[in-house]
Amino acid sequence: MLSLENITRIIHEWLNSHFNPAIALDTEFVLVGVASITLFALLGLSLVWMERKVAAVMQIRLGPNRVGPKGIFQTTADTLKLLMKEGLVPDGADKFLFNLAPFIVMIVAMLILAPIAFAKNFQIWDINIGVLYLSAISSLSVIGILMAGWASNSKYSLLGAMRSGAQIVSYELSAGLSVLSIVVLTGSLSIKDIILSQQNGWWIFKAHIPALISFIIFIIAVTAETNRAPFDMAEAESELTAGFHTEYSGMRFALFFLAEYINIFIVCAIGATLFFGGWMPLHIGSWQAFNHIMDYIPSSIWFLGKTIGLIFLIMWFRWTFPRLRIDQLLNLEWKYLLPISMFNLLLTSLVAIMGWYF
Amino acid sequence: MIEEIGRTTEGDLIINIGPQHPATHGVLHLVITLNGETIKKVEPHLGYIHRSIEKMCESLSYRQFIYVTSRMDYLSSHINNHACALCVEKGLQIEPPQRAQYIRVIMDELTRIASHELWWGAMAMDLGAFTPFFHAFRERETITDIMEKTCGARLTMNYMVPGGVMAELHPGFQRDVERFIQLYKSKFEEYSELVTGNVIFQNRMKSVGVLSKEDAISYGCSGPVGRASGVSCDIRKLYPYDIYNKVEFDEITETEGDSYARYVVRLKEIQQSIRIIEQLLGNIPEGDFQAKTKAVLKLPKGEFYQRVETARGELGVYIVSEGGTTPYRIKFRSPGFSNLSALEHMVKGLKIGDLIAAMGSLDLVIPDIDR
Amino acid sequence: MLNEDLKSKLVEILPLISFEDGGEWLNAYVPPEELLACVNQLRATPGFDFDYLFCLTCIDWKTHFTMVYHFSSTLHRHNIVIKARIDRMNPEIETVSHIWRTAEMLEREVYDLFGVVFRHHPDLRRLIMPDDWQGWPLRKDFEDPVNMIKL
Amino acid sequence: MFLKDYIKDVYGAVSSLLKGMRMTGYYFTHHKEIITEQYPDNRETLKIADRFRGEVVLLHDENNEHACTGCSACEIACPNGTIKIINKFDISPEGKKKKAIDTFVYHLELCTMCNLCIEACPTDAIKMAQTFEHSVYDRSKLTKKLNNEGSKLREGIE
Repeated sequence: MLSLENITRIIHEWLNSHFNPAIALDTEFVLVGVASITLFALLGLSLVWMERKVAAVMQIRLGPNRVGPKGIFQTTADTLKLLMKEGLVPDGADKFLFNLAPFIVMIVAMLILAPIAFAKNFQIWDINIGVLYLSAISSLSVIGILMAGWASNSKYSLLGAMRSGAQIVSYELSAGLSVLSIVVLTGSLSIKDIILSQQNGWWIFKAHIPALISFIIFIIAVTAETNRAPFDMAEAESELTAGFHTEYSGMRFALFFLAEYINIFIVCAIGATLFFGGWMPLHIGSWQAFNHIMDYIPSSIWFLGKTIGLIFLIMWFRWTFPRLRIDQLLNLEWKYLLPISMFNLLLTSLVAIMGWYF
Repeated sequence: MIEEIGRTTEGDLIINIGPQHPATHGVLHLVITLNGETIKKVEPHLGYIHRSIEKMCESLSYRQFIYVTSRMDYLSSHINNHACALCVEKGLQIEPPQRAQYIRVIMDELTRIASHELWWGAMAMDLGAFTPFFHAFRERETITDIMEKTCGARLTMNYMVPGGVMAELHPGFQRDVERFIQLYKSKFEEYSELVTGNVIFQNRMKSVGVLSKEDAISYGCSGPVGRASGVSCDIRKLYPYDIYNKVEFDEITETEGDSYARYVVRLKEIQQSIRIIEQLLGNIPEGDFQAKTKAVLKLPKGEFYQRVETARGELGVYIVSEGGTTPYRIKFRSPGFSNLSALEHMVKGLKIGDLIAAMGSLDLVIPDIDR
Repeated sequence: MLNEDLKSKLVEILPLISFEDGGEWLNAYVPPEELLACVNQLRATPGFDFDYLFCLTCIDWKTHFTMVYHFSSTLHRHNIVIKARIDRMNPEIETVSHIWRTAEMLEREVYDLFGVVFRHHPDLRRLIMPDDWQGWPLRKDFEDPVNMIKL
Repeated sequence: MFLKDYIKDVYGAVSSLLKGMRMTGYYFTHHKEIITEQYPDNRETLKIADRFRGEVVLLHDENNEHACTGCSACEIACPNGTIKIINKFDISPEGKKKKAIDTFVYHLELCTMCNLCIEACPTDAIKMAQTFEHSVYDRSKLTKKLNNEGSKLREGIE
């Protein structure tokens, strides 16, 4: 069967049989790099298109429909336009930091890609502290945003960046705590182990109430962490015009824009991995026939399907809710989400110790 | 701007909101002084769309000047035209036929609904929810279609003339309006589900931009802004013009005076407008739609003042006539101008997000402020 | 209160006031130096309670200016128009912005377009025209050779 | 008591949010609610209201005759100076001088579609057309001559 796992194995074996191991490894590095950059570009373009279509239908519009069938090449055309645009650097900006910031944001988004399992045995880096790595790296992106805001020499950008800093630092807590509850249930920090532990059912079903609560908290927290509406304080276009990337134009702006969508993809992939079993097909207890049919669907489709489902949920939020105010945003975190997630962690521990899950 | 920087203390952040800014819906320019995110001072700078309509009107005849007033508060252009027509009629001492009065009032109320609809969408958009904007336009579109069929234009209609209205109603007018009312009633639930009931929206609006009754009067606030603070200031009730004294409707007043109260007042006003239209629609009397007037209108020497209730508040038309064919001086008392002056008082000490919410709830139309 | 009642009561309080016939509301002229005292009375005297200033403007009569104040009472629902003739060469009048807050902006507008100086106004600057603009656009003799559109 | 209020708060908040999501979810699944008009593609089926004010036209019949006597009522009524009527004097066969229009100049770029000229016209010679695609690359193209070449006044109109 032609699956991602087989392809990688074939490439790996071919390289190792024709070259010496060092060159083979180097080639694999390059291949992985090229593959992930390609994935980035494709993901960014398709997710932007998806967002625009979802928004349009919810707003009783048609959305992009001129470039290509159903407008699928619209985002490509937009990116080409952005590439050709002049990248302005405002007067008085710190040129070095100003140019660096979009790349930092982009690199951080790329780094998080490493431990994510896209399909069965298809993972760039199976690190045994995968979850820890994820939460460590994902909090780095705020540096890029702060850099952009500070270096722009614009008050709007500065305010947006400061808001973003406050926001990401606070929501990191409850995101971490809700991830922890799954770690408590699994007993492992490795992404692979977490997925394998869901062979007989996804955690959101197996661990019922605590998992559901932590999933809701997780979704809220990552929406805030990726600066998406209703928590898009950093960009808040009706207040700060465009927040931290007010002064960016051309390709630098496009990098920020793409990074936003990559970040959404990644956090949704994490959510799918932790709560919905990653590439694990849907298995229901003793329904052997059903389980067998489910196994026929390739694992990569399972993973992508779950991730896109979660991405849709986040988009749904964006096109339904108004934005919070900055103090309400922090209130929500410190007064509601943090106490609830702490309590939930206790509950999860209790469930895990007593074995009250299926 | 240099003087302003001189007047502030160290650590203050001065930000220009506008003249190009997504939340000002036009070219309003606010210079705000911030301490962190807290607003210390708001100073409006006007004039970016000042066309000096008052001066222009001095050289236009009494028939001609009405069309310019559509460009003041373009969202309630019918009502502006109505005010001017009424003021000229007051000077000429003619009364339009009953049919014209009915048509005028129905058109006014349709305009009011369209204006409030647009405001509803824009308000939600100010707070970051985009979807309601398009949903609001769906209903508004039916009204502009009705306007287009009868008046020939969608926004700046110029349908009211001294002595009545310019043209007979479109044959399908009644059916269209009934269809609109039906559509609106079927969609009204959506408004509360999508926006009004939303917990984020309520938190953003409640106790934000509070204006007490005394302040509202002192700042000259009128319309929904005044009524949300508990000031009974509906000109349609207090100084009825045309046939407003014959129709039954409630003057909506709230007491909180915050942004949410202003929001509620406007939504309830839409329903009152529908109530007015429903009362009048079936009973439009037969007859002329225009009184016989001379080709060249000459107002007697004197001063004439007409107050009407636009979607934003009290519009005053003050004509000073020297007896000629053109006004000697004309003054438009625009509701937005006075409402804007209360903005600083409302938002002092609040956050930037609150400024946007309060500004949105004032329903500012910048050409109306600048004139 | 009806116009006649207002008139008789006003004469008692303010002897310097004179009236003009016509118009639906009572038109009263006050000397400009008496304006502040007059409007203070209108605002504070029980029975008058003119708490709502709904229109403030100026008329250029080529020989003089007339300041026009439209007052209304939200309590008693009566209206009055107060006018004050001021010198055209040296237009100056007391501000009323400390009594009615809305007057602050309205007076700035009148200053901007007519050049009437309001004494003791907290912040008398140009509101609509640019800060470095020369001339007073709504005066009858205003000519702008550069920006004039002629058809 | 505090805990009860807290839970009630959370419940009310979440349910109000879900209501909103149900509404947008409804529109996401019901594509027939979409109201977009694909404008340049639907030119054939586009319905323009018959009173729509697009531009002023001078009506000509099949004999290339119009009803404009050149009385300039529209020119006077126009608030913007949109219309300029240039008259000439025709010599009729009997040798009488007769006023007729030479050029009916219409500045579309100045027109605000206020309909006052149509109202003022005593012979109903002009009317508003329903065209609305007026954009051109050269501004001078917006200044139009409304009377056709060689057209003349219809018989019997004074």
